[in-house]
Amino acid sequence: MGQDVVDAALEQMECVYARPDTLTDTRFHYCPGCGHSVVHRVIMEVVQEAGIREQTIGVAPVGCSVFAYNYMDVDMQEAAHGRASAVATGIKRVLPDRFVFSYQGDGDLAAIGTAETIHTCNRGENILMVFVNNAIYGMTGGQMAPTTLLGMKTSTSPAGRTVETAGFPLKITEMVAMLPGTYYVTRQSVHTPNAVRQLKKAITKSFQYQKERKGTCFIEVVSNCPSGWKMTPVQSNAWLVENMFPLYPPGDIKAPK
Amino acid sequence: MGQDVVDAALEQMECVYARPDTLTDTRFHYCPGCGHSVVHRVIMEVVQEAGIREQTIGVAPVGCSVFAYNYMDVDMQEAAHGRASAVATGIKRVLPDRFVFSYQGDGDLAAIGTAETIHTCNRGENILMVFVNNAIYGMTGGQMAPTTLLGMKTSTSPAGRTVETAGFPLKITEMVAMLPGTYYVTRQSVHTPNAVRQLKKAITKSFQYQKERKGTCFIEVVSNCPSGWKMTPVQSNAWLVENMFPLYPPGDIKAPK
Amino acid sequence: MAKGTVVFDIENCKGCELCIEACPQDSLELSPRINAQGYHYVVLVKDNCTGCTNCALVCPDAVITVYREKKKTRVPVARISGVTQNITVTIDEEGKPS
Amino acid sequence: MAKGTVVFDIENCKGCELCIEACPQDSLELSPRINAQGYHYVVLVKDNCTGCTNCALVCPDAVITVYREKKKTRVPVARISGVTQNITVTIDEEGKPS
Amino acid sequence: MNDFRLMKGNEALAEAAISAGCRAYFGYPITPQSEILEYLTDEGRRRGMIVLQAESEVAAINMIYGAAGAGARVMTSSSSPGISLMQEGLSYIASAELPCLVVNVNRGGPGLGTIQPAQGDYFQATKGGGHGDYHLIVLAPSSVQEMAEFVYDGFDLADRYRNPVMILADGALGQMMEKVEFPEYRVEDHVPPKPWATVGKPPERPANIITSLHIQPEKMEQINLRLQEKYRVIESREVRYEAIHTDDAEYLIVAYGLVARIAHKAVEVARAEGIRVGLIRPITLYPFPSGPIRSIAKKVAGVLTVEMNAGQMVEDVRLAVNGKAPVSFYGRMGGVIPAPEEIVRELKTLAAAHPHAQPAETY
Amino acid sequence: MNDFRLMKGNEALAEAAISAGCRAYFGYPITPQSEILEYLTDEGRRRGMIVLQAESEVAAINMIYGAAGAGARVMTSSSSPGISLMQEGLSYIASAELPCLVVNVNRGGPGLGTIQPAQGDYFQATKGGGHGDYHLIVLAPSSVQEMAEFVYDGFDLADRYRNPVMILADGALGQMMEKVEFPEYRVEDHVPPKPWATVGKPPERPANIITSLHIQPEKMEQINLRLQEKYRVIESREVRYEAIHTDDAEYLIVAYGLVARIAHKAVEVARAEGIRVGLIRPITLYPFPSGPIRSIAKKVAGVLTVEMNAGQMVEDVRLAVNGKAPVSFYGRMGGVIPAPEEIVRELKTLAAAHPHAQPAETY
Amino acid sequence: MTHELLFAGFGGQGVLSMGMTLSYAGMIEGKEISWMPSYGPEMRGGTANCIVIISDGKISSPIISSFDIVVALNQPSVEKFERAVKPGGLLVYDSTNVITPPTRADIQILSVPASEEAVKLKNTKIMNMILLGAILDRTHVVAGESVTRALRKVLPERYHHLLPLNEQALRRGGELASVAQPA
Amino acid sequence: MTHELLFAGFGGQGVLSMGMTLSYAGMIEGKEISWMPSYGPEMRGGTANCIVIISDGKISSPIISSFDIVVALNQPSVEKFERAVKPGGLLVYDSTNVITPPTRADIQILSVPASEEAVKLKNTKIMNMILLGAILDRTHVVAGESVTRALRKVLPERYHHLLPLNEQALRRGGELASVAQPA
Ligand SMILES: Cc1ncc(C[n+]2csc(CCOP(=O)(O)OP(=O)(O)O)c2C)c(N)n1
Ligand SMILES: Cc1ncc(C[n+]2csc(CCOP(=O)(O)OP(=O)(O)O)c2C)c(N)n1
Ligand code: SF4
Ligand code: SF4
Ligand code: SF4
Ligand code: SF4
Ligand code: SF4
Ligand code: SF4
Ligand SMILES: [Mg+2]
Ligand SMILES: [Mg+2]
Repeated sequence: MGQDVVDAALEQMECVYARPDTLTDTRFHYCPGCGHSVVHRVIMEVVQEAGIREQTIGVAPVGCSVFAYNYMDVDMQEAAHGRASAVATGIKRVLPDRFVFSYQGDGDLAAIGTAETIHTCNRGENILMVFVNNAIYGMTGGQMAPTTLLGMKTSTSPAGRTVETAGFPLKITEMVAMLPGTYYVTRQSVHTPNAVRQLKKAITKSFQYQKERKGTCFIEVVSNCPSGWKMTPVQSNAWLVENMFPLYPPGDIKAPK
Repeated sequence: MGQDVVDAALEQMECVYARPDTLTDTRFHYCPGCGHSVVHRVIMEVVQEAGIREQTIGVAPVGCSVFAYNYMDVDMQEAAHGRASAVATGIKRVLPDRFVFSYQGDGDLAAIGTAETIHTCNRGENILMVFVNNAIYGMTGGQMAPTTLLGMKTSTSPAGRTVETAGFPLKITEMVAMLPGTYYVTRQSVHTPNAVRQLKKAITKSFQYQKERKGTCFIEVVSNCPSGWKMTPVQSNAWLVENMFPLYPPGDIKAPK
Repeated sequence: MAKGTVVFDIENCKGCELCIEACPQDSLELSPRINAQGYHYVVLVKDNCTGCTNCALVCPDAVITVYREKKKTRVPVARISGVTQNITVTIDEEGKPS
Repeated sequence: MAKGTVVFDIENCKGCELCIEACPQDSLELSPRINAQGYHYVVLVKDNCTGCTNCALVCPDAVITVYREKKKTRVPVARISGVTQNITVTIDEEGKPS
Repeated sequence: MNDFRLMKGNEALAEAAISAGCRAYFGYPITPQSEILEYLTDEGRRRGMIVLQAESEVAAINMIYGAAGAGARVMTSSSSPGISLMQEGLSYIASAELPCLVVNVNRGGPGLGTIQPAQGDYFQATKGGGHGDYHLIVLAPSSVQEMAEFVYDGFDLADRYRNPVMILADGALGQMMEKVEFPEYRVEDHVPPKPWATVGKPPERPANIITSLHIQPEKMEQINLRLQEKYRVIESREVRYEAIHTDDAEYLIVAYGLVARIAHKAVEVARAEGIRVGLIRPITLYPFPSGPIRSIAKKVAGVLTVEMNAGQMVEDVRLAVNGKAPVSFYGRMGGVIPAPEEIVRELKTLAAAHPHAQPAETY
Repeated sequence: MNDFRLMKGNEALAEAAISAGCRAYFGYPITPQSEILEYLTDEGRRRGMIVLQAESEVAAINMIYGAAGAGARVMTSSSSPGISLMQEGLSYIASAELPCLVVNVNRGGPGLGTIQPAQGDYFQATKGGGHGDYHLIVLAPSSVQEMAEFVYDGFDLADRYRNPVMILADGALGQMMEKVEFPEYRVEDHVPPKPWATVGKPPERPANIITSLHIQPEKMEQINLRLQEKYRVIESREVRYEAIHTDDAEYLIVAYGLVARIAHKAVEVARAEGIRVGLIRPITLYPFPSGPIRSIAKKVAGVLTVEMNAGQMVEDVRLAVNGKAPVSFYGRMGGVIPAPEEIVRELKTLAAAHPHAQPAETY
Repeated sequence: MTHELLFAGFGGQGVLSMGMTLSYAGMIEGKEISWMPSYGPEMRGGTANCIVIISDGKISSPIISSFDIVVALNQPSVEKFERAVKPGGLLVYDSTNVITPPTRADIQILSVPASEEAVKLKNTKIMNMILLGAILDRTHVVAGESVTRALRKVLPERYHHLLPLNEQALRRGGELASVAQPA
Repeated sequence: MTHELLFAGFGGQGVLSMGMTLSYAGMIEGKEISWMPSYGPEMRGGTANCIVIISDGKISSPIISSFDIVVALNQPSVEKFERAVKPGGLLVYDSTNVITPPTRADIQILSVPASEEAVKLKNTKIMNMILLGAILDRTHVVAGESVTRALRKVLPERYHHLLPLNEQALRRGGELASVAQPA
């Protein structure tokens, strides 16, 4: 199909999907197939479609998504490792009518940031916490995360994670769901088009709840790390379904009626 | 009754209760009626009766019980605020056949030490964690704790704790019970003789489980703080039953069959 | 079935093949050629694209634009109210973003 | 009912009254006098003590020693095995420490 | 009675924060400064301030980062161990150039130490206890009045330079009551616009980003050069100190905070005995009044530095003096406060070793 | 091939830790030193070491406290932001006098900064980034070989003085591979008995208590005096440095770590051009080789300090020189490494301003 | 002129407010004031104290270790602080609560049955004001008038009905002091 | 004598092991060695590089910015590092992967169709050895013999059956270099 044919065809058509304006033009630095940028994009699609860009402030973590602010074209702050939810709390408390979201990996949110995560949720801060669980420390080169599966090999569990030395995979999402401060807690993924659609709905709802001051919304996204897992992106998605979902099943954990 | 009469009488009798040798002679620095020293004593009774003093290492927190090592006559370490379970982890990992227990208040264990608490339990460290919940920061003069009840007045919730500013009372014991690393999780108190007996049983079991390397044992003791609560000791115990127990009901939360 | 097509920003494609996997029509393939980043990029190889947006939804690098023959009208299903501007969340009933 | 008695280390009593509250026999009272720490201390005021240990169990300052007429034999109910010394946890069937 | 109030240092500081337009406070209790949080939860909230008791000092300093980045005047306070926990956050805040006020009511260390007054955190405050090259502006009050006054000044400096400011006090200053008078201060006149703050991106400007990450070393070096340039400006403009009896001084005492008051007493005692001694009290510990000290040092026979620590500021004094006079040190530690007589005694020892008659040479 | 191995600095350090009898490691990943944890989880565990990936640096340093207090040789490692988080713990460890080894593979700061090599944590390491008066013994390797060697020395020093020891390296030393040879080291000969450790109290001794709390200021002052006395002993006995071409030097360069190597190259270049320059490489940053620097400084026309920061060690150099010679500074920041030519250029600037002919006076 | 005082006793005996009342009185007289409480865990044991310095000039250290006047409300305070009185200084104590009296010969010692008197005045809380009255009789730290004005400041509005009682207590203290024999 | 080299390409092209093999070879010859990889998040983009210095004397900085030899395995590396070759130095690149060749006139440029040749040798992984062989033909950083001995060290035991193939690749690289025309 020549370029001229394409151009001609496009004139008859409407654009049904395009990169949202709320993403910058910067090329993502992520490894091929990495789920992080899908999550970035979906958040920005919701911000765009909801028309809340002028009211939205994001908080980036330390992790592979440390540069999230290079892509999401809204006002953002880069937090210290593990402290995104504390930073988001600081922002939201002084700007209570803005939409504030934090974005964190599993090391960030469930290891070093555990206390901040639990207490932000317990206070019911009116923010959206996005938690990308790829069961590994992507940025630092594939070390074990709190969410790493038993038996899973990482650079700090070379023989596979064992309970004896490293304990159990931490289901922090279930823990925060227990807290009365959280209003909406859900586990999503981005491994299929439908999963992406579901995630988008979850984010949309979360911003709506934030508007209504309902308390903390918490979205875990079970995601991949092809580099850390040493797989192709396609393999990683299959592996995710087979191995991550049994422990981290997608779906709402706590949802308002 | 004159002293001579007493002495004569005592000769006919056997001593059925005495201060255990595992407590030093040092006078407790606690306020009159404070539950901390009851918990100290009961731990030491078990250590004495189990004959494990030579194998026992305790970890004191920062809180009113910071001087626990002045009373419990076993080898002890004084941990930084919130880090008792990390310190205990360090000890236990290098001395796996010793009995190791940590002792913490609610500020220590459930505020600043939240991450250490969760992860120690999640790793299933073979230690006993004793958690004295008096719903207040006793040592620093009665500030709000994570476990402070809604409506409860403290020096940093002068109008009573509200959800809006401070969130909900944190039921961290229920949270750690969710973790597969914990083996035995129970909530006890020391406000009556029977409660004290129950606590003693719980501690005895916990050391037995530790011997068997079952994982983390976690005992919350719902206790009082007459000074912080601005009550007499007797009032404080009544208040505890009436106000603390509904939210923090005594009993086993997770117990082996 | 609707008639659609897709356009790729090939210089930013990383050849992860997730779009290929997601396409119900098997319309996509990796090019044997590489872009300046060293990646084999994706190309549309069949004329059966329905414009379903699946490929675009999963594309981590947001390099896919999808077109479809005009017909649908949008149904707003969610609304975040009260902010300064008009906000219309346009997710249609089947959950497809529009 | 068993006959018992209690002895107080009055200098370390803080007059918290928890033992008074706990005594099923109402045997205890605060002295009108104070000790060197400035606290009214507890005294046994009746001859009906059963040696039940209740007062001692709740005493935060571990200042109470309890005596009882000899009779019972101890029943070990728990044992922590395998440590260097003999360990016999001597909690009797009713849960009273002995 | 006039407008004076009798207040604890901690309370005076908290009251000043409210009237200086501090929008939000995030902090965690610790002796000897919990009254700040307590006063603010009560009186501060009543007057519209946002006050949050954080779950830890680590959380608190990162809340400060967020709130300062969102453009609010914000503050936290703690004491030594708690301030140690904030070091990562402070390095981030300094690097991201966020204005805020941090109060350290210093207690005796190291470790858990005591809760009594000390000055053992001087190095941490002035040299940067966190990683990398950065500076806090450090103000050292020596009375309850200054505990209040320096809050206004501190916020203004923070905003002017987009730099964290620390008030370094000690347990005694926090706990004692003295008379205090609050100045007139119109907040509107002092808080500058903050176009860099993350408040939501309108269409007409690029997104505001608060970050301390610049992964290319060359870029990070540029950031550092900019910071260093800012510090040079601060050093040239913002040095504050008090000089007492330095004109005719044959000996010089350097002391700050509470110790400066005691040293002042010692100066009076010594002068009564005929020793011509002067006192320099650094008010800004960073920027340090090196210039004034250097020029006085050239004229004196000896310099005595007194601190409630094992000898920290004395290094800055030595650097300032640079061999122009002998510098000796006297310190008490662990929460012990030196008495005026001890200082006089040290001074006499110094004077005996270095009588002024001796020709000016270097030591 | 002989017994040399080609290893990354991080790996060499980890390998040395295993053979130095390090019983346990607690740490949290961070670039550029995660290989230490990785090597130990693999090879260390295989050889019987206890290796635990902690949930954070805060947890790690407190696990170190516990394990060291229980009498084990223990170590942790991190890089700048992670080390900042350990400051409270380090102050506790120093105060409780627990021996342990802490490795900081310094990266560019402040804040999140870069992951490239830097020396911006000099102040934090040497002056005490935590609260209160304490010192770490700080060793600065400048090659992969020393990354290994200093581990043995570090553990021995820690045990000898019951004091935390820090190895302060930088990202390049951690990541680069060089030849390394491991010495013979019989652990039994080096680990002293630790009768103070909490291992369970036998009847014949009182309970062992590890604490840093001494609520009476007078008691805490005694603790501090004991610590200070220990530091004086360390200062008198443990100074280590390397002097190169200092005998006939007209100028002196002071540099440590990786920069010392580059400075060494610069010395060669400058000497080839006829400038008689020498180099002092401090190996112990605390205790600092003030004595050697002072005595050389007296004979030279100028001193140049080169660091990968904005000027930190230069303060210790100035304190040592104490006005006996002009001291200038050259630094690169944010992860940028200076080139030998830059140093030569700076040296020439210094030489032009202070030609040796000039009569010895003070600056 | 500088007066250095220490007030010590059990928590709850009104040690801190006694010092604070005096401080306010000093402030009313235009003096420089420093009031420094003991703080932190040492308060757990149930003891409390505060140092008050009232001076015409600048006050250097708020924490000092010897005093012109020590007021001891209980036995431990007598034991701990008797030696802290400057030679020639004054030690005032509540004789109701103190069994073993102080013994130094180089200081003035004033024994006041303050608790007993407070019981007579039907409010044990005002024991501290009785002692303050006694001090004012013996020394001239501030004028009695200033103290009554200070009380208005220190007492929260809702307790102002107790002002007359407090004034009565001050007077009673003065009376007791003036009749007391030197020990 | 000091040789300063840079190896750059995509991750997975064997950039780091290429440098490491050469480093081992240098060590075998008793030289001082420094091998310095790029590290951290910059690796996310999929690029990797390492600096190798082989010297008879002490090595100062392991991180340098100009090189005697640059080996570029892809287009971005050519673009980024062409300017980093010292005048008179050598730039070797894989012509299969590089569309726009380097243009500097003051350096030697050697174009080797390494990937193409690797395909011919039925193992794309050994592309890097072909390039290494080419370098050894053009320069004398180390002896070819040392590299074959080094391979034994670098390759894990289980891959030792690939040693002959690697040696073949080295030789092939040498051949290609010796026939290549100066650009
Ligand atoms: C205080 C501190 N400790 C450690 C690090 C190093 N570090 C950076 S990202 C990271 C973990 C990343 O893992 P995760 O949060 O799961 O994010 P991912 O990269 O997997 O998306 C770590 C340990 C740091 N930057 N700061
Ligand atoms: C890092 C640090 N932060 C704060 C403190 C001050 N502090 C000491 S104890 C304590 C809380 C005590 O409360 P809790 O743990 O509930 O113990 P309790 O006194 O009630 O038994 C606090 C905040 C400290 N010592 N260190
Ligand atoms: S390392 Fe893993 S998480 Fe990070 S960008 Fe690559 S694939 Fe994504
Ligand atoms: S303050 Fe509370 S917790 Fe502390 S000793 Fe007193 S009663 Fe007990
Ligand atoms: S829009 Fe649908 S049919 Fe068309 S290429 Fe993409 S996934 Fe295939
Ligand atoms: S999903 Fe996107 S990046 Fe991946 S191959 Fe397809 S177009 Fe390229
Ligand atoms: S032993 Fe029992 S009966 Fe006797 S005094 Fe105590 S509680 Fe009362
Ligand atoms: S319980 Fe103990 S301390 Fe309390 S009154 Fe009784 S004997 Fe005294
Ligand atoms: Mg992750
Ligand atoms: Mg508590």
